[in-house]
Amino acid sequence: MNPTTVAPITAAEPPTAPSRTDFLSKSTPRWCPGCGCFGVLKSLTATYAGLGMPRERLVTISGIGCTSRLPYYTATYGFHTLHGRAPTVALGVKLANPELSVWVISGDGDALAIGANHTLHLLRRNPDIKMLLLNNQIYGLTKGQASPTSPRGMVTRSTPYGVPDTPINPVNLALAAGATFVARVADTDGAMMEEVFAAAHAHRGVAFVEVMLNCVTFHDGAYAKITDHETRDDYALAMRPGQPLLYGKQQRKALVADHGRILALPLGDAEAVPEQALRHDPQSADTGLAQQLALMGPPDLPCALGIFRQVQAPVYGLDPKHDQEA
Amino acid sequence: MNPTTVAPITAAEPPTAPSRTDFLSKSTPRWCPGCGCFGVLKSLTATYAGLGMPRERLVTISGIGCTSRLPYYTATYGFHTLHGRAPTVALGVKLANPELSVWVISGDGDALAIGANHTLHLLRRNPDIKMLLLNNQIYGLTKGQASPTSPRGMVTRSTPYGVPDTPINPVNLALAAGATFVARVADTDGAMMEEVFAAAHAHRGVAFVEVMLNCVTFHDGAYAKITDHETRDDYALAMRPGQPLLYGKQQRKALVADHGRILALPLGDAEAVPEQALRHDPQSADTGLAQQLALMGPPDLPCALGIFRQVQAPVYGLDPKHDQEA
Amino acid sequence: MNPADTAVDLPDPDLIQVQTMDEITVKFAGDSGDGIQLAGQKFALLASAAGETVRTLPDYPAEIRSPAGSLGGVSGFQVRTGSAGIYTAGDRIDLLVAMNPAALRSNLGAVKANGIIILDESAFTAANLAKADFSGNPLEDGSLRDYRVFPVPIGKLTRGALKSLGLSNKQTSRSRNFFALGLICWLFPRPPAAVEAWIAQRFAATPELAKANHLAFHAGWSYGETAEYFVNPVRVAVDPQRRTAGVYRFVTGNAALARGLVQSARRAGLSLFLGGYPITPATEVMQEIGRYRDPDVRMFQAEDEIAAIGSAIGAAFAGALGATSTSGPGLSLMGEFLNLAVIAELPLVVIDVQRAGPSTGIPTKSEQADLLQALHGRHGESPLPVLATAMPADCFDTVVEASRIALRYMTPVVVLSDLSLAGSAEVWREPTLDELPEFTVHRAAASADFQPYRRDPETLARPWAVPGDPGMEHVVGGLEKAIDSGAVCYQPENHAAMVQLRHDKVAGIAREYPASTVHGDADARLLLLGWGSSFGPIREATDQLRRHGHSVACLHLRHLNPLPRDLGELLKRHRAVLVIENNSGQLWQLLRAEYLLDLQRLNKVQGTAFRIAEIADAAASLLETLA
Amino acid sequence: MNPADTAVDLPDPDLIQVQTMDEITVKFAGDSGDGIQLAGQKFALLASAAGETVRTLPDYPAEIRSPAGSLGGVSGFQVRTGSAGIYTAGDRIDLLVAMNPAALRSNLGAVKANGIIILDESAFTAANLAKADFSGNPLEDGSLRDYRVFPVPIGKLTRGALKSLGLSNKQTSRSRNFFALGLICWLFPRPPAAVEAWIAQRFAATPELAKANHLAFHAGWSYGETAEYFVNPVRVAVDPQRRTAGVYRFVTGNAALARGLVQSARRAGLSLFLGGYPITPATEVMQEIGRYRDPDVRMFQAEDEIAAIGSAIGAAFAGALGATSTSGPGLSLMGEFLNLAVIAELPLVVIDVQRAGPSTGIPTKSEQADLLQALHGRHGESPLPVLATAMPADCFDTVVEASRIALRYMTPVVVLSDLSLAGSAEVWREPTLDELPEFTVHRAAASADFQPYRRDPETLARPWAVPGDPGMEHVVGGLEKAIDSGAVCYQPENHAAMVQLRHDKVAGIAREYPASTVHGDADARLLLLGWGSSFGPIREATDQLRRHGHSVACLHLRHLNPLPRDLGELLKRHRAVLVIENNSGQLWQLLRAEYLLDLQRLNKVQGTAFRIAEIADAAASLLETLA
Ligand SMILES: Cc1ncc(C[n+]2csc(CCOP(=O)(O)OP(=O)(O)O)c2C)c(N)n1
Ligand SMILES: Cc1ncc(C[n+]2csc(CCOP(=O)(O)OP(=O)(O)O)c2C)c(N)n1
Ligand code: SF4
Ligand code: SF4
Ligand SMILES: [Mg+2]
Ligand SMILES: [Mg+2]
Repeated sequence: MNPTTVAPITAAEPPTAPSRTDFLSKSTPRWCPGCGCFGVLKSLTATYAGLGMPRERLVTISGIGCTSRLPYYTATYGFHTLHGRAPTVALGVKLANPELSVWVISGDGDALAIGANHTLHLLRRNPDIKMLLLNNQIYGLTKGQASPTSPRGMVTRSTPYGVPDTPINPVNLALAAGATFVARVADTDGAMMEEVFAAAHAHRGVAFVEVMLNCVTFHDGAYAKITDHETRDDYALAMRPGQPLLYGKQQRKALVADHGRILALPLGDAEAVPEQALRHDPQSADTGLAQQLALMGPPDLPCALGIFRQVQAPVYGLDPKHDQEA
Repeated sequence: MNPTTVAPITAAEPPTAPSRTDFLSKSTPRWCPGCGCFGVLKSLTATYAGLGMPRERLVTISGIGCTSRLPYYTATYGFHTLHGRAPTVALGVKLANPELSVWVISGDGDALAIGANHTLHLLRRNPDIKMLLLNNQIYGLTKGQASPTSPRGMVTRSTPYGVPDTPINPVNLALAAGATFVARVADTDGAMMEEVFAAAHAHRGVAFVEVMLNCVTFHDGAYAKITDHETRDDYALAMRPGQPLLYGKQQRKALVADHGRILALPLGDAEAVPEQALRHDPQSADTGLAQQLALMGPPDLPCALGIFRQVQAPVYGLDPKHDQEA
Repeated sequence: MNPADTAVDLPDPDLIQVQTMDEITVKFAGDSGDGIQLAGQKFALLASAAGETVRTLPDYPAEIRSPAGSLGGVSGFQVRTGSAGIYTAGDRIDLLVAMNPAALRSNLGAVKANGIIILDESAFTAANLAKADFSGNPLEDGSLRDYRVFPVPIGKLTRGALKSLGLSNKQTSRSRNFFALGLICWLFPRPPAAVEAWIAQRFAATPELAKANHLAFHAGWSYGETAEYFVNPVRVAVDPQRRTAGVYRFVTGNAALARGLVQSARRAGLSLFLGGYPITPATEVMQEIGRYRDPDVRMFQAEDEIAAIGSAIGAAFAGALGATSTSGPGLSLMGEFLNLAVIAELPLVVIDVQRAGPSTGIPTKSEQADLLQALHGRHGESPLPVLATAMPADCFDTVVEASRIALRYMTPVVVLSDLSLAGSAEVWREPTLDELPEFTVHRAAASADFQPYRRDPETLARPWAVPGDPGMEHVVGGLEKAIDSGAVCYQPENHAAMVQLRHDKVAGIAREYPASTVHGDADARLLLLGWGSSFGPIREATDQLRRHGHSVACLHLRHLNPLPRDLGELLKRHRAVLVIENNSGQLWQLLRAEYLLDLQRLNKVQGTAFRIAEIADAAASLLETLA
Repeated sequence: MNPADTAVDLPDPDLIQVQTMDEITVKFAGDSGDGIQLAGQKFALLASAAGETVRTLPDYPAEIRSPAGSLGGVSGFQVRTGSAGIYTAGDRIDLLVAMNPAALRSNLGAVKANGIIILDESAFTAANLAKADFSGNPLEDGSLRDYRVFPVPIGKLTRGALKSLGLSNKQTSRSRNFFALGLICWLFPRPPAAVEAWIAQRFAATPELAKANHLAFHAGWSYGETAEYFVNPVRVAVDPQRRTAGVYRFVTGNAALARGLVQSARRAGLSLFLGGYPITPATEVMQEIGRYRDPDVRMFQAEDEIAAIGSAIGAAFAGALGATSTSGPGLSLMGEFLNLAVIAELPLVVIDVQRAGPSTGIPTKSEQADLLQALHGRHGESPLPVLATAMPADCFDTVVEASRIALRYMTPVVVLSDLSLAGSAEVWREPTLDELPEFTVHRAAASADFQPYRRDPETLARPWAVPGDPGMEHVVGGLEKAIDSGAVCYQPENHAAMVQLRHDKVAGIAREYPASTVHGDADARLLLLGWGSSFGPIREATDQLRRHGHSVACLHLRHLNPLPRDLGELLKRHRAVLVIENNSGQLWQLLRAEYLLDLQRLNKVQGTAFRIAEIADAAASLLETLA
């Protein structure tokens, strides 16, 4: 089994069910050939088709960036807003009409540089809005400047001597903001994207999904270790609720905690998964382990993929004047 | 010993040393009588006096709010900037002249509502700037609206039916942002303020200090459990590096971790502190425990005070073109 | 003039001769903890109940509380009451009630020569005098000789009256305002029973306080009756006004703005969404809306002004009437989003309650200097309608008009109010929903050839298809749009045409304005032209000048963009036009550019409204030069 | 006119007759992957080296890459070369090099009738034709009969030339631009050795590429020599220009802006701090500054535009020359901070490289529509100087002037450039530091009575005491300041006086301007008035009209606020004034308000600069009506 791919939802759909293409607009996407956005568009529209919601009740809202062009290519209602501001518009849409399914599409510059404040407050308020962060670790649309997720030292057009600061880890930040659903997927894994997007939709409250996105033009190969066929077994770990955290060829490496630090434990060929192996619990009240998993990554440890956290909390926008829950 | 008070720095100073009043301006503070700001002003000017820096090399920079009036009352250079924007101006000052000691004074609305983005990026960049967040859980200057730290359900002028969302925990957020020095103090404890402010100054990199501030006019008693003489033994825990985490009358309660959750363990009168008691390690590479301690508070657990984290990392603004460290 | 030699010695016999007055301006002033606002408001309500026309103006201390007794901590409430022709809270004070030395010092300059000053002599302690920067005691040093001063030991008498309750000094001193109110109510006179009933009701939750205030009020009243100071009560002469049946309320400008938004949405059959962020002096608009329990009236306190307007735009996209309220600094942050609303063509009302700028400026002082920003504070060619409010109750009507335009033309609209209207109040009968103008809402009906930017031929408004409407799914955004289809379009001629269309749509709004009405003779030699809160003083100055036989008229603009179509012609009818603004000449500049007319101007940028006399004097001198 | 019947059949004999031209406009166009910019730039540099005056204009595809061969993906580089009197990259194209059908389609409209088109016939495949929306093949269907078309199988020939290298098709196709460059270099002619040396140097790191490009270039050159198409090389007639000694550079507007900031700070003896945030078309300014290794030249990429300007203000407070660069949407976010800089009176240069608005608008198209925003995009009365750039190299001079004003008057200054200057380039000799004007820096000297707002009597600038300076500790901020002391002050008359002082300070800058110089007769019947990037076409239109005997002059404004003091008088000297802008009439509106003059206007809001002919035609018609 491929650790970065999880089984898609396979329930057979009646022949009259809407298909993915019903959710694609007539505009031809204008991304660079090979851009990771194509895969996201595909998975998102497939997810839309599977929600059982009519097209008009879906709203796709974005900021500005290559990735933020996505609403033009869906056949839902859409709003291509301002750089960094999609969460504010989305919240207004959702509060004005709670019946709508509202999706925010954002880039790493959009959501974490100019728009990080809105992202933070969206996540802490917990409205029933879904936000995808398409993280290519670069400003694509403006042709290659450093973003808040660009790794330290990276040379870009705006950092000829290397990025001088520590990147934001989007999943860690979302957890600290108190987001009730937090996940990470790779643009190459359509099946996992669809599964996670559908789970985000099903979640009652805010959902934040980081998509590791490859920008072929300005930062190609940023996630190669995690997504390439040759290396992904060793650098991608698909988390499963209740299951031990395993990865590697034949899942022969387990994560264990040692004095609060996470380590990889190689397992023998036939060795049973030991007791001490960490198990994934996205419903834990405590975000400590989730934050540690979020920070993990190559070269020492694998990058964790899947749902980090999924808990219930009062949903914002169910009017507090009328609904005692919120 | 009073757990919220720590011993002040007692080294006798030569008679010619500058005194606190040298760092006070001639303007009379215009805060409400009894406002917590008076105590902060006192401790900050005392700290300034103890730094051994000439007045002109100190710069006190604030946003807008009651608390942001503070620069007018110091005799240093000062900039009373715009609501939420003090970190941006401070960074410009520091980058233009790294010789200066730059202090940001901010309120909870200022730093965490309109200004949270700048706060976040200031902390992640790690310039050598000190930021005090005077958190009264309310908008004081505009006369009593909810802020991002107002507790859920609190009735304010802008939330007649109660605050509908989850407050931000400033220390937790600062830790997630990667701040290299993070602390929390109470406005009532001058000695601890002075000690922590001095440590912040000594730290090489960004320092973030949350001051729990009482607003007598619009949210009086917000921290009463933690600061009142009768209750503080049970609700305030002063953390000390390397020491076990103890509190309660005669320090007879210890914090322990059980399956990752923090619990209080009452100790017998003469009982030794058990092995399993958590010890404070502000230099831990892992912020997991610090974040758990940050989230702790009444009624079940005490509020942790002191320095949560203090680690070294490359300092921003040492020009990356010339200094290979950054 | 017959000033008392020393004001302290004896009650001035003049008082008797002024017992019946056409109008009177009373100011209550004291420490911000003295309950001044409450006493003043009650006095105003009583006057209004007596059929008088009432104008009020509160006067808060600077933004952070100052120590009790200090100059920075003085709070005031000015009430002017009289017949229908009054429009401001008064240039100068006839009767000042000063609860401490600081209140006296701050307001003395505004008291008329020979005016009456009632003051709490118990508060004239050495400490309080020092806090108010008095070197001597004005009660003793003759410095008040130009006024008729009545020192009353209000503090002492209140303590005495409340002795039976066994309260602390601090507690009794909280009732001093009721003593003062009692005294004033005797003086005018107002029915004490009504006040006593109100006290019982208002303090029902704290019977002890109710009792204390009742006793204090009663003591004040009795003091008036027994003290030899005041010989006769004052009566204000009133033209009996016929009031239409309906609910009357004492409404501040900010409350009227909030109410106007709510009723507009209801009239249009929509829900209202206001995204806001606190800022002086606009905060109450947001707070008022937050008090509704109606699920179709929603207030969202955002993390900043950008999020506030962004959420309002989102709500408008989703089919609500979107709104936001702020002041200058907030408006400066909203430019980018306002531009998005312009190009997305969504109905949005942006309220700017102006304060003195630039930058943080003077947050507690008034100004009308955001007009050019409202017009031009965005990059590119970005036209939108701008309206201004003139009086507290007019805030309601103006916001209704703004909402009507926003929906009918599918456009953001900026409403300019200001601090001097924000908190001042007047008695007002709210129109019923039926009485409001009709609203056009361009909700689109699904059709095979639906196009999100195909315009209504008359208004040039685009159709409003909102998420949830089947068959009309489309994407809006900030990139230039193709005519009709609304698709992204970079084509040069299309861009030029869209710039023109957006311009024409806004310009076309003026077609529907009612004819401009000049107050006074249509061919008066001098026209006084104003906008916003300068309405009151301009109107009264005009009336005053006309009473003195001058050929003056006035015109007040609600619509600042587009300007009324008949305005140019109208301006040319007068020998001179004086444009009167609390800024450095912003409307004046616009009118010069528009009509190439060499207009005169009168500007005041001092954080305070015009006094009637300032305008009347300037107009009179100008008239002389015309002669 | 003598159009070829079918362009394909035979080289047109006319070519021989145009061999020596006064000037020529060449456009290279192809897919964004085709290396068009590189080839175009090299060609321009060669022309410049030959002593010709060169103007260039790049033309990038819309912001996201489109599929290869599509219309959306076309990139272009236009070069006009000739004698000194040329100021634009040319209205229309004399010679188009089209590397694929999409490039042909996008540019055909701009090619002169009978103009030359060299195209890569290998790229005219069915697939590429379809991507460019051609139904037939223009090489075959006669649709190009009005042009002189020279199809060259560039792709095939390049592959052939590079065969020995054993590269893939994709790899060889990357050298097609060098083939084209070789052919054009033969045609004009340019010395091949210089190009070959440059290739060797530029691709030194990748010898394989160097080799390939060398071979392709050489093949192109040889093709010109051997193919029968081209009978004779073209020569451009040049007035030999005497160039002052110095370093000449081919500089874009954005690079000149960046360099201007750096040199200003150096001239003033200060460090430069630029806070920026990427945005088209301003990003290069920030990137250029980021490339300096000088510790006194610092670029900070902020989290947004608000932080960008905030950091620049902080740096200015700390004693640096503060700067930020952005485009319209960013400027819309900076209003609140600009206001702070106005009231704090700190030296700051804000560069707005304008693009087509409103809102996101058309990010890759040019416009001059942020003028009124620069003037009024802030709440309250908030005056600041505004300057505009006219040509790529003028960007340097204008920024130097802006920096000089910012420091001398202690004020933020807005510099308006635009997209059409941002990327277009000209050859320019940078002045040495000594040649720059003198800078006044008001650094304060400590004294017992230092006051942070006590002004220089001449300039009204306040002194600049910066953190680190002992004895002058003070606090600045956004609240209104007391005269001289700079303490917070809410006093009405002080506020009015400060508003006036800030106004007077900015207005006073105009005293120092040199006299305005009209190009042409001072009493011409018609004056063409412009600002910003419309300089080139206005200037050439004026010269053209004058050559045809019309009484026309032109005047170009660098200083838009305050306006030159002699401007009003100057405007009145002409029978008519035509104000020419790439917006809906913003300067026109300002001038009407200022001078009450009924000026004419010519506006174009199509995202593209004026063509010379558009201006000349409009002026000619206007002149007729004057007759
Ligand atoms: C206010 C504003 N500032 C700057 C820009 C320019 N801009 C457009 S997209 C972008 C960043 C894009 O980066 P990211 O969000 O990571 O999106 P990507 O293109 O990588 O998908 C910037 C800076 C803008 N459109 N608006
Ligand atoms: C752009 C802008 N928006 C709003 C305001 C109004 N305002 C001033 S202070 C403040 C909030 C104050 O709250 P906080 O930061 O917690 O400070 P405190 O007064 O409680 O110390 C607000 C909303 C402003 N000055 N500027
Ligand atoms: S620049 Fe990068 S992110 Fe943008 S479309 Fe191209 S590959 Fe995708
Ligand atoms: S309102 Fe609150 S925070 Fe502000 S000065 Fe008064 S007590 Fe302090
Ligand atoms: Mg990106
Ligand atoms: Mg606060």
